[in-house]
Amino acid sequence: MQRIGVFVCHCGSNIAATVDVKKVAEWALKEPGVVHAEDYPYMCSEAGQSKIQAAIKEKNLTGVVVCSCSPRMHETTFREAAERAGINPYMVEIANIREHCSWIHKDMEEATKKAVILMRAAVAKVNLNTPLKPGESRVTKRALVIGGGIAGIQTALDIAEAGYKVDIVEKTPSIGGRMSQLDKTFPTLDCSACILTPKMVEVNKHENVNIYTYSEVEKVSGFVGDFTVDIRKKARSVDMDKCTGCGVCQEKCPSKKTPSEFNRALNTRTAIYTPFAQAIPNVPVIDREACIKFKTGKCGICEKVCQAGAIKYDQEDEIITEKYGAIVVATGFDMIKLDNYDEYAYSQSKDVITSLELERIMNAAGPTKGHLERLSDGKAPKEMVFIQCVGSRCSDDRGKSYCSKICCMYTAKHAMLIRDKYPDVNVTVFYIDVRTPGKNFDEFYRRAVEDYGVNYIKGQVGKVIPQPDGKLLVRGVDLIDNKQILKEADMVVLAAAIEPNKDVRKIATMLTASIDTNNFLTEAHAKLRPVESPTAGIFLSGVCQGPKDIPETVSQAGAAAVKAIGLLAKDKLMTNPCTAKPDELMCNGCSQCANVCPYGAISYEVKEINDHGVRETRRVASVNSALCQGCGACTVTCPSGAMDLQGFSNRQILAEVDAICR
Amino acid sequence: MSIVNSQADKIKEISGSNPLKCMKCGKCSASCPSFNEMDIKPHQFVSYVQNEDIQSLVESKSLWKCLSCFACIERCPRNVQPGKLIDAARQIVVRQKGQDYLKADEIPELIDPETPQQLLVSAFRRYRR
Amino acid sequence: MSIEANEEFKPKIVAFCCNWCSYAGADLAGSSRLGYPADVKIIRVPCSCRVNPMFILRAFEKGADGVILCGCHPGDCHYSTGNFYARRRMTMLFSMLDYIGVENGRTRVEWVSAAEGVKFSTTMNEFVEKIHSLGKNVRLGDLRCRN
Amino acid sequence: MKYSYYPGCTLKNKAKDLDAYARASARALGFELEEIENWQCCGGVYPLGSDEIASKLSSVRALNEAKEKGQDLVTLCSACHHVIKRVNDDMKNVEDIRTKANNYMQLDEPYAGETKVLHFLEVLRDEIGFDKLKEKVVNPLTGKKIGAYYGCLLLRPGKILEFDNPENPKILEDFIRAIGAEPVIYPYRNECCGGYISLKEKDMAKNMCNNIVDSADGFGAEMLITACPLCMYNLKKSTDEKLPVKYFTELLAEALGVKEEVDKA
Amino acid sequence: MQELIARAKELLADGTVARVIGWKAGDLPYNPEPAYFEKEEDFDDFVYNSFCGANLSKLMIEACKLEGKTLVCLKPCDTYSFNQLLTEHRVDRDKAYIIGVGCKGKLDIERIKKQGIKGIKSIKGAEITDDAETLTIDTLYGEKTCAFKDAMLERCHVCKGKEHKIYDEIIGESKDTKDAERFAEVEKIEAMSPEEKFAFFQKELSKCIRCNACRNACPACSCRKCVFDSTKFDSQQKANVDSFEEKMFHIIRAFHVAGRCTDCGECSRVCPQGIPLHLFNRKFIKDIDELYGEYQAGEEVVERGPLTSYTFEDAEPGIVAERG
Repeated sequence: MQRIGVFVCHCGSNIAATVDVKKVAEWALKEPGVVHAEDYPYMCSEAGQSKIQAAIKEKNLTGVVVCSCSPRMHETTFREAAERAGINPYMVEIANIREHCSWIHKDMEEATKKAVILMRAAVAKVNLNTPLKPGESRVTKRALVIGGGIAGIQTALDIAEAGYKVDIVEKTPSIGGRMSQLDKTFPTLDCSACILTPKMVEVNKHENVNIYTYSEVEKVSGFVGDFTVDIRKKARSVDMDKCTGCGVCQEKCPSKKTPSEFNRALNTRTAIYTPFAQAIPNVPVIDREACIKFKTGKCGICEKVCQAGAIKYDQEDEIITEKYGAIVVATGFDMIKLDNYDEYAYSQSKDVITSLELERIMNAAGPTKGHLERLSDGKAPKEMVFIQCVGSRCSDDRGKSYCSKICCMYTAKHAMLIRDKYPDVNVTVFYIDVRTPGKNFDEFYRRAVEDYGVNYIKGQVGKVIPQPDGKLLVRGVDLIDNKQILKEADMVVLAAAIEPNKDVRKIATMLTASIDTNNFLTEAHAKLRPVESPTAGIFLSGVCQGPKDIPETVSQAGAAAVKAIGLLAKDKLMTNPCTAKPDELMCNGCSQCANVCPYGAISYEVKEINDHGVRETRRVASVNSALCQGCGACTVTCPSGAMDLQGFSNRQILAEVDAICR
Repeated sequence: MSIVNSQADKIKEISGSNPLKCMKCGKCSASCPSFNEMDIKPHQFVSYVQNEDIQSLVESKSLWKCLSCFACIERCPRNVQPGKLIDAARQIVVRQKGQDYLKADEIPELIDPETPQQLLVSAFRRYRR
Repeated sequence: MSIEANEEFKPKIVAFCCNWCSYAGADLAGSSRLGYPADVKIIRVPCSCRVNPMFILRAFEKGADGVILCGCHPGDCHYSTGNFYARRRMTMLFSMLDYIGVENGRTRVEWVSAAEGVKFSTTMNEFVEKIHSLGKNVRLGDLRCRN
Repeated sequence: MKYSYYPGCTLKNKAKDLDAYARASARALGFELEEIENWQCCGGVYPLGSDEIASKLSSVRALNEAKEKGQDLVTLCSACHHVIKRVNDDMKNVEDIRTKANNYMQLDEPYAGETKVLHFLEVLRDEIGFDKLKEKVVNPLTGKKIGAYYGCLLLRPGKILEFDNPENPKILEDFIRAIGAEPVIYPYRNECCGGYISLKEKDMAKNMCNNIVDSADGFGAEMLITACPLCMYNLKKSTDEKLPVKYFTELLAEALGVKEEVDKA
Repeated sequence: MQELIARAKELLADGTVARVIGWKAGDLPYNPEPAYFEKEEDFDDFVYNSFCGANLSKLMIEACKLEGKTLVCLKPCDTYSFNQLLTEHRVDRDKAYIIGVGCKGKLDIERIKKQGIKGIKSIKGAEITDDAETLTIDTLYGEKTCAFKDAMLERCHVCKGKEHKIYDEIIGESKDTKDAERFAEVEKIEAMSPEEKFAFFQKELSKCIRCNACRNACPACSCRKCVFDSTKFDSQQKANVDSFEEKMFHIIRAFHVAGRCTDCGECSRVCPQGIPLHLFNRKFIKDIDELYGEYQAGEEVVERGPLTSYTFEDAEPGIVAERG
């Protein structure tokens, strides 16, 4: 029989305001095995923990139940406290009477009753707990960063600087990401390329960093400290070692009609291309779908003009398998498609553009060489209208429910830059709210209004009406004046919502990292563990976790790196002792459990079994506890119930069921 | 208080729309073809219901200027659908005896030989009980 | 079942939640103060695939009026594939319970992610309401081999 | 192919010829419109109130008759289409309305939105196909620059009507191409003409219609077509016919070479 | 039968096999039972006739642990069970010598008795060589007749076919006796209201005396130690466990063999109370066929059964409520 202590936490008033904690402790004493019960305002505090430790020693407790917040919060705290007092940490169970009780119920009597039942279930479980000992697993001292934008670059640099090897996997032909497409950055109006390219160069030449561009993660297996990843290095059709980056092939390539991804399809590129001048690596790829040689077999001009002999039409995709201790996701974002917003005439007029397209137009390396002009007729605009929140903050099913966070600031930036460079252009911004929480952000926005005379109108636009003369009639509302406004504009810029990169779902599935309804990766704790995924060993960097601007992205990238470094710095990890364990006397050796094990942790051996004196040689299951992650799939598949899960055994769960239904 | 309350609730019930979802972006008013004819603008309709000032709404000219063209309903990013609120207010008026906006005796002078039946039928539906 | 009887009826509802998604979703419902009836009691399991049909039958035999299993969305299982097996097992079990005449509303599977506090709360509210409409579970308790 | 057909009030009275053009065209294209027996007026506008039941019953009757015949229900007028399609959606998805309406109707088998509601244009697009229509055209309207006027009721709310992209539709333009003419796209094609408001607020309607016609004119349209008799009336009446306004069935009949036989009859 | 005996003796004599598993005559003309034959004289009792319904494949689990090969007589439907046992590594193919014995349908004495035929002394027409359509039964009260078909076991009416799925040699001819829809009974129950369903099963299951005959006969229910006999699923309150088992026994049993049950029908055949236990198993088979694609356990040796595999698009458990 266990000697159990029950400790009921008030959590200040978080629990005590709704649950009669004294009564829970009182009732606990009536439960079988319970020899001690008390309540305390903050069980997780030093003093609270001491109370638990004192009781363990004084009353010779063998098991502990803490009625408190979610085990996801403080299970470890209490288990460690118990361990310090000399009992096995796995003899501690938590009854979640905060998140699952006091916070969701209003009626004190009802909540107290429920808390008592949750306490009983935990006591019933602890009565059946057995001491468990964690195993150890090794840590591969290498990190993988998925995505080579500013988030991925920063994370990789920070990990590399700490002395660990890092691989970056980037899907496109060059690292640089979205930031490389930007012209200037807020709130200081730095040139984006000027601050990004040095980082790109640095990461490229760092001895600890290895970059796979034009590559994708194909398969992930293993677990924290010991991931095995297959990376598909797509055929570049160009030998990276031989290419000198002279660019002649691109000049001579006759296939010039492919929309340029880098320039948001505002102009075209050749079939053999580097996305932009500062690309790293400065080695082109052949887009096989556009290449005449690949389509018809004729052409081969690039091969002829390449003096280095770097063109390799027969190059094939390569699969690289590598082991990693930690994985950082930095897959970034894209703008939403505007198919659902035809009232803004995006698909009907070339002069209605997105903000990212405007970035390319404003950029000296962009389709108009940095001249602000209408894409329809090349004329300089006189009136420009910016529309905010296109697809952000929507609760219909057309857009996204969240605020994209960066639009207010980049629109102020665009407005300011245009007014600065083209003082005769009038700029009007239709906004719902201007959101500027950030250092020097509101000042920046105010400068746009006060120093640059940008006309901010509070109200949305209902429709953009292309006119026969090529102008755009913008029908909006001024909510302050309570007037409908008809404004003739030459260009309209839409602040389209941002959304996580399309590939993130696939990647999250491979990593078994959870993802929210908007396809942002979920953090382990919204406030306290914002750069970790709930899946151990997976870290989050940049917009893949939620909308962010550059400074925030860089901070988070650094934070993710620190978390990864903290993991890589360990030589060994304690493994979860809640693993599956077969009862060899009962095992039939039928292999059903091995069929459902996702980790290949179950094997079979033929061995001599001594069943109460009867010796028999037969086939039985055996679990590799270093591989087993404790999901329990095998336990249910096992027809005889020979396979059980330590820490969540059949008897323990049934005891909880019985306690709840009592 | 209770009467006012029940009228606001009635409007919410008839319209099936929740004015609390409004984020006050004004896209309804920016889309409304009758905006200039209205004394209470579509986006204000939402606030009036929120604030339970139903008396102003039932006395408003706007009730009879709304075209039910569904532009605000189509474009509202928050699913508030001001057009439905306006129609609900109109229903409250026309459901009261003698409150019809269109009287039978004024019809002859409003129509011409080409007036389609559809026009009369529609106007009757919107304006009368 | 009369309305009066319904008012007194306090159903016993067991919710099995996987540790990674649904239990966290329930925590989020809690920290967001999204209420649901106290009749629901949650048992934490590592994965939906840990839930043996025996557990559910046991709950019913012990007097539960409804049992719900929540796990990660298909494809998002922390252990990659656990919920796929759980899905087949539960489909089979529910079908069998339906076959022997237990109202099929008494069992439910819902996929709730760690970010779906709202869904967790809505699901539990719906489920409790459903159990209320079905009333007390008498059938499974009575299904005996011997009279 | 046989469809149940709901002609609606205007097309059976003031605009009989437009209905006749549609039927003749249907015959030429190889399908038949079987008029619902004893159909009642749809009411012209969809009752928005969630508590409106009685005003939806005429639509339910028509829908149920089509269901009993196992036919899809075809409409020709945008207003009828709008009302019937939305009532059908209510019957399918809104339990309260479905229950109450069925209680009133006392049908042998309750109606729950089973019937598929098609606008005549949808039949042309989805069932016949504009390519096929093009092949059947004998008098292509070559060279004619036509602006399509959609109005509100065919398109909005897009989620329920599911007719076309509500902000950038193309079905009428495709239709215009199919009959050999050239579509003129202008931004006011889905702005309201004023609808029923033209009865009492003639100035408002005038203003709106002029915006539409001016916009179409500005983009070079020589003619407008509509799929709603009220839009047609408003556009004609309120703009002194700056541009000719026709119903799409008239042009269809003309292109298919059946207009004369209708006009003679 | 004589050919079978001769061949078995031959294989014993030349040392190919160390023993034979077959059927020996019982004390009544209609109750032969499974038996081991190791010496030539043992064969005096050997019998193979239409009352040899017992599925011998399960006996191979223990036989495979013995020295030398074991000859086992398997009817076509029994071979499915053997394959399933092979799938689950419960038997060793190398230690089995399978003679596929011919089968033209097996008889259910209860069905004969139900027709009012009592005091049975002998039955003609049940010998396997006969192609008799009619059984001639000599009773204390004179000679009675009964159509062979009317006396067949339920499972023979939904015969899986005359092919042996695994064998070393075949002796005797087989016949496909299927004359009913396999899922007809299940569908009939599915169509009932919940109240009717419950009443039906409550009535049937109330007859159960927990004799464990079904569990012992079932070739899929072959665990070394049954979950019902272990403490793995009990909590501290041992007293409650009995009633849990009592109430849920048949559901749990059926679930444990779901995806593995070959539908051999032994459970119903051996039930002394005549409970149609196969209706549970067959419901699972029907669901599996409908939801995850047609699957016949034991058709061949496979790695994964339907409950140890999945597809991304599998139906959600809610389908149970949706399909009504």
